[in-house]
Amino acid sequence: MQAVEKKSAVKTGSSPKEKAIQFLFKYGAIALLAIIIFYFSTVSDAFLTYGNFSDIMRSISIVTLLALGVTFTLVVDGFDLSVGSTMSLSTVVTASLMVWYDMPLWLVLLLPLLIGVLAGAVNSFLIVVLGIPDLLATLSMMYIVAGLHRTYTEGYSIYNNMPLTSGGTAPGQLSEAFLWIGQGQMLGLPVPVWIMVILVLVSYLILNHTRWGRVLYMTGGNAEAATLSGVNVKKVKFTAYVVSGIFASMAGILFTARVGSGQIDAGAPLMMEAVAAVFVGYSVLGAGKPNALGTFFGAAVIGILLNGLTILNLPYYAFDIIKGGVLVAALAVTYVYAKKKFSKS
Amino acid sequence: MQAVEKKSAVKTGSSPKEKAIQFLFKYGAIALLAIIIFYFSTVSDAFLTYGNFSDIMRSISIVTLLALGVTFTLVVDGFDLSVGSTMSLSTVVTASLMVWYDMPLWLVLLLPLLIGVLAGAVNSFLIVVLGIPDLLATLSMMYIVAGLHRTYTEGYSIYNNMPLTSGGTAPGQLSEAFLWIGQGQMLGLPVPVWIMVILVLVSYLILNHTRWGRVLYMTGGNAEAATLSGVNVKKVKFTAYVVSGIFASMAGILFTARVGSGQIDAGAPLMMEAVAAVFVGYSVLGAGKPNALGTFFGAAVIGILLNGLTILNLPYYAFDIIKGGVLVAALAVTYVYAKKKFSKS
Amino acid sequence: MEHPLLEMTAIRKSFGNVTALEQAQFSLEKGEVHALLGVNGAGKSTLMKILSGVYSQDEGDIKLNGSPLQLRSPKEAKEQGIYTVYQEVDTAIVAELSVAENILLDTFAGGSSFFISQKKLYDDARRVLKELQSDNIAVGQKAADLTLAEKQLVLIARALVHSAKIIIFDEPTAPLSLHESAKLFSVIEGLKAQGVGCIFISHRLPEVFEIGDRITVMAEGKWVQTFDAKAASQEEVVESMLGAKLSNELVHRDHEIGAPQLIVEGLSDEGKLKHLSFGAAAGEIVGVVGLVGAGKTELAKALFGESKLTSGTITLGGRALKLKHPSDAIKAGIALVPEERRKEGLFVQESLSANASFPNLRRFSPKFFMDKRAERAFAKDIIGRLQIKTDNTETPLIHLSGGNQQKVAIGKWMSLDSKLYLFDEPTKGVDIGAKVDIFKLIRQLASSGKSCVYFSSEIHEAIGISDRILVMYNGQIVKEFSRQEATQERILLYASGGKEERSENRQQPERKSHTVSV
Amino acid sequence: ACQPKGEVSEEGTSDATKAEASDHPLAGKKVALIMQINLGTFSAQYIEGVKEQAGKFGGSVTVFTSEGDLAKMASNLDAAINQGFDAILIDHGTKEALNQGVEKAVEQGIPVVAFDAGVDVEGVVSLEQGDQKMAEMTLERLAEDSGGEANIVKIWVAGFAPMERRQVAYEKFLADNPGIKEITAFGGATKNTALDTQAQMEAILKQYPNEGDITAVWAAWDEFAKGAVRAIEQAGRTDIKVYGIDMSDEDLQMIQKENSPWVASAAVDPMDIGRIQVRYAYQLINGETPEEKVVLEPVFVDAEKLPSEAITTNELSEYIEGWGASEQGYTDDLKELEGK
Ligand SMILES: Nc1ncnc2c1ncn2[C@@H]1O[C@H](COP(=O)(O)OP(=O)(O)OP(=O)(O)O)[C@@H](O)[C@H]1O
Ligand SMILES: Nc1ncnc2c1ncn2[C@@H]1O[C@H](COP(=O)(O)OP(=O)(O)OP(=O)(O)O)[C@@H](O)[C@H]1O
Ligand SMILES: [Mg+2]
Ligand SMILES: [Mg+2]
Repeated sequence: MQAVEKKSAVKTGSSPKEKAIQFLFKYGAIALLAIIIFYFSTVSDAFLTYGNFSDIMRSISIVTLLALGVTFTLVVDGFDLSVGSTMSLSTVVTASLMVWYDMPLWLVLLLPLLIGVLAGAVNSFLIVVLGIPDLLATLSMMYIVAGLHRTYTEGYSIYNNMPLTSGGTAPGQLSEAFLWIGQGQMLGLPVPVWIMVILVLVSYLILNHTRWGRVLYMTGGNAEAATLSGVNVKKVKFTAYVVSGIFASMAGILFTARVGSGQIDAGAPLMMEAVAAVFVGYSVLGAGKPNALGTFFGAAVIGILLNGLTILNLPYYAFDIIKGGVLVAALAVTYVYAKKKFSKS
Repeated sequence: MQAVEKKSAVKTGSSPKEKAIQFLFKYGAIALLAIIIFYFSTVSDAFLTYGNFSDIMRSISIVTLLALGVTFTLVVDGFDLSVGSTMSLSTVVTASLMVWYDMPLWLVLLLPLLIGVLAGAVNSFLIVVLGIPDLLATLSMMYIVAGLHRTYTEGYSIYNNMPLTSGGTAPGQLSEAFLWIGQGQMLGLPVPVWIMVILVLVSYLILNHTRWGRVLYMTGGNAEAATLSGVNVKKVKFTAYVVSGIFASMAGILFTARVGSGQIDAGAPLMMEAVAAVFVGYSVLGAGKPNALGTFFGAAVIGILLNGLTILNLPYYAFDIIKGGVLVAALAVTYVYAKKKFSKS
Repeated sequence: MEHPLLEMTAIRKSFGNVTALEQAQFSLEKGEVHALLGVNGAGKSTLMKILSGVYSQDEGDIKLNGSPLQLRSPKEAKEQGIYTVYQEVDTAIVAELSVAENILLDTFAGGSSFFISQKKLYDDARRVLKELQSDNIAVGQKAADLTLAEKQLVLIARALVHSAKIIIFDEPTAPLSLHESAKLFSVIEGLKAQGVGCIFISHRLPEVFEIGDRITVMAEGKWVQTFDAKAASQEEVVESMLGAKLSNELVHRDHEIGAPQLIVEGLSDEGKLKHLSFGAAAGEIVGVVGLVGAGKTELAKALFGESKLTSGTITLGGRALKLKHPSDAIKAGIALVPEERRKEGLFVQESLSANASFPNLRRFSPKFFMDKRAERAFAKDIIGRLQIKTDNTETPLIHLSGGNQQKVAIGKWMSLDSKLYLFDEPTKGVDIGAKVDIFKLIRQLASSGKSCVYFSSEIHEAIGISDRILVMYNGQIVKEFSRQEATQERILLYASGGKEERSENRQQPERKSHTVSV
Repeated sequence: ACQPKGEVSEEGTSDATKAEASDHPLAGKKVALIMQINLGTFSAQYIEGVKEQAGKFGGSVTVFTSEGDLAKMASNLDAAINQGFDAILIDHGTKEALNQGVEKAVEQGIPVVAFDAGVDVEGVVSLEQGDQKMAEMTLERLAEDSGGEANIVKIWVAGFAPMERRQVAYEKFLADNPGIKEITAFGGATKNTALDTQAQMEAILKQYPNEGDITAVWAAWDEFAKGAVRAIEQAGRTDIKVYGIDMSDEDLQMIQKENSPWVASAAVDPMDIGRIQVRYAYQLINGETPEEKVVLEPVFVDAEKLPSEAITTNELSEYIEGWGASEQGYTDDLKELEGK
């Protein structure tokens, strides 16, 4: 009955082909990015400028936050499809707290985060307590939360001084202080970029250099072994989903501040993009697993590509081909390598 | 390495609670449907009429075709996120063959099917040969095919005698014979309903009563055992993805015929719905696994609910809550039962 | 002279740079049972997988009735009439399908009929099960609901469906009770009579002698010797397997047994365990033996807080424990080396140092951030202390051999100062050399005053290492032996539900040395 | 559902009208509204217009959602027919998808009024925005502001009938005004149109960094205009003006902002569209035969004419002539019905 333990055929790369694969696995993604940047900068002078790069960074900040949340759930071997909806809900709630209820800034920032916590908690209830597989549980939640956010606004987007269905106009406005979060500058960089960089670094530190990160990765690697090593796997999964919810609601807050209104369904299209960013991130520096820096890198690759392709005047409808192509390339490198490494002959 | 399958303490339901769960597992979904239908018919006289039901059936025909394809991939333990895009591509190609190129009907029906075959083949290449996990491979394909279909039409939807970018108008029109597929009637039932019913039955027969069906389920249940029994698992997976692609392109053809034009992005919103239908189908008659009749049932439950809820004049934006709720309920019944049954002491 | 039914000569097979087979050979006559023996990893299963078309050999020939044969897939082997009952039951059972479908699984891939009649399916399945005298198994139920033994029977039934020329039994009796084994043997007798050639792999020597006509021994992927089962003695065969006489060098103990440490009273859980009471003292090694399925693993996990108890108390070092989760057990000073180490004990994709530090992360992250240097130092220390063969603390464990992995699974508890160590089948799938190392380790722990409970179905090993032996049968402790009293026969008798009164006289204690299983 | 100040009753059917449900022949009618897309402020305001007018007539409205899916829209139309509504309103969609259902409705004597749906069935009233006119209005202003010489960016997307009508006007205009050159064009109707447009516009601005490279942006749809305006504002480019089409209440707030690059828009008040559509439906219910093709008069919204304090589209009529005050579709009978 014992497990068939298979040793890897080759431990250290030997044949040139193996070496090439290993090189690709480690530096392929970075090399690709360098080539892309080099190419675009030869095509357009406007591309390789400080201003353009700070714009690109700003444009990926929202999707990166969302993707960081997805990273956490993937680290514990989960999957969160509901982040897009949670972000949409947080977007309209944030705006409504100011526009409809004229609340102070701290509440405006706090309440959406609580919504994120709640969404994460419900997800983990479905997954951990009821035992519904992650993908399906969060798929259902995706529908439910999307429905809730539309019901909350009755289908309206929320903007300054909007007329209310009950007559009259809404009392509040998005405050300057709030808008600064999405549109302001600080020390020469847009505020959303600061937020993103800080959150990426914090996530990186937590995941790679702290006890918690270790527990998260190990739980994802082998939940059963983690349990028998004294980890409360349920709590860990719960935490990961709550973190994911919080990131989604932060993305929502940022979206509202960036756009200056509470757009309905803002998060839905970003979900797949966030997932793509995380998976492209797998291939960064040969991590082969979800990781915060990789996620940031993945989002950046996609953002830079889109920016460059617009400059090249590529029609918008071709962007998805490129996006999918990059994703396939990243996945192929990761998994072909993994297959070689842990090959079953 | 072997799975820890432990026997249920109790084989035949003994305690009332166990019995209740078992009953729910087997008949819960059907009971629910009966209650829903009964309730709606007390609310509105228009609900329980032949006309309304044949309309409901017609309205779910497209999503059911898509869902049947998803069922096949789930049976072999795969997952196809790209069906929506493949359907979109097939939709515009079908329309363009008539509108742009004035092709005969048989080609118009054949070429999109080939596209479905191709999409399935590429999916299985990524999954089987490169070893990219199903979800990720088909996610990338979702992007790529979506991009392709927009590039193909340059972002236009395709309709009779549309103006061409090159100047002039398109020579062709969607033919009457073709439109009959989506809008005609036969023996008192709409043609799409006939198509759906036939394909559901064929899928059911193949999956449950033929050798192929066993091979598919076997591969999904335990790929290693299947290999040892002489099944070529790669070929089987390949077949399943190709079948899924074919169903997606049939859905696309049907969509074109129903709508009378080649709408861009027609399939994207249907993908999640198809997946939901399949999972609701898990809980039908205690199958606990993907199955053709269950899929049809799942699509019908969702269709009937949506139809009935509009009668109730529930706000449209709340529908997704209901959809998600039904999905959670179905999943909870399936998985809570599974957990009870294989509970780890 | 007529050709033998099967002839395999000079077979070589390597996986990457691991050579599993080298100069292996094997032959089989019609109506013969030819047993294949060898220590773990000798290459028995690999040779049989070549014969059944799962792997193809790098070199060497296979002849069936004198004509050479290339087997490229399991399907081709089946077309030649070669069927296999695989060792790893779960690789061959499709849990979601019914018993009948599992029995007739092979007919689906290659069959010619398109539609499948459920009735015929069930009838065929019932007929075969009847042949096996196992028609108590309902053919309509899902295979997932079967016990391990029943699954094994289904696999055997699967081979009987066809008119086979050769049937390979790879450790079919491992999960079977004595009674079930006896039924299997009568089936094999029947097959012999029909002229079917049977290949029989087992680690239980007595049954090999009972059923086999010839015995071939393999070691390190090579053919060593072939015996006539009627003429050979068990000692000869064992010597041939190990390349040396079986030494009893393990049976040395030098440590003192101290005060009672663990006291278990009236323990029952929701599943198998019924009212168990026992104890273990400081410095004592208590063996818990029983056949597969007796409930040893359940007991180990119950002591580790993994399962819900319905009654009973656990006291450790005078403190009553309430264990809701393994983390409670770890805090109380209990360590568990689980049976399925790759699934339950280790993170095989992670490095040795990450594995070693995991149970006590706090020690390696005093200020929340991981102190990777301390972690590596500890990993080095473990490597040295347990003589783990690896060049690097950062290699993923998947690259280590099974024995070395098992040492890591033990070593990871060294960062905690546990009072009680639970070992669940720690030698499972481990080669002889590593086994000796592991026994030494357990000894060392005991000498330093720890209590050890050693769960095993390898009875002779348990006798070798334990100070005291408890026999489990069907979730209960049915007998306690001191080391002096314990013999393999007596233990086996209790372990299979028997009582000694009736049979004591027939069991000859001096046969102990004959009944060795490796 | 969580909006504050719920004093006024939430749905269109107010208590006042219910009381008279029995005595007027036109009271208590059930109206179905079949929409292709129903998210966003434009749609929400449009729905509100429909509900308001129907409420005033003592009727009730059921909204059928299609999430952009034409097949679902066709099914919803079938469902509405089955469920015995007194009138059916259609918002967007295509002729090919809807004609069959509309014919069935007409056969059964259910009045149908379509807005921008391209339906052509006898007896059905079709409303259409003056798309070409709106394009012309904004482009003419653009030419005027720039003195006939301009480098413009077009944001436009194919695939929607109104868009294509606007494109026709655009091309004609460029041909007639050689001084106005299109330097680049982009646009995509994604699920997050405004934000994606913003990111793309940022890239365009980087490509044309100098003052005067771009004179103006012409956005064929307000979602595009929104994105462009945000990109321009955040880049601090005061030299670029934005001209848009279709203005919702939300856009008004952006136009009114100080130094907004968005200087003009042309639109029909979405609430008015809803109101007018209901009026025609009631004419049909009442057995009248109104003209079958109704072109809604667009209104030109000029930023200069707006007051300095923030207003909503409800108050826009005070400043912009013709806004929110359309009397299209009224008959004496209807006035009387409303008056009661
Ligand atoms: N697929 C594989 N990849 C790499 N190595 C393998 C593979 N299969 C077997 N081996 C190695 O080949 C050797 C022989 O293994 P095999 O399973 O044939 O032994 P066995 O005699 O059946 O042992 P046991 O008694 O434990 O069943 C072992 O060293 C094993 O690790
Ligand atoms: N129905 C089953 N199907 C497959 N495997 C099973 C089944 N029941 C038990 N097993 C496996 O058999 C082994 C023994 O089961 P169990 O834990 O009940 O008894 P045990 O006394 O611990 O036996 P062991 O000698 O293996 O330690 C375990 O590895 C378990 O995973
Ligand atoms: Mg073996
Ligand atoms: Mg065990």
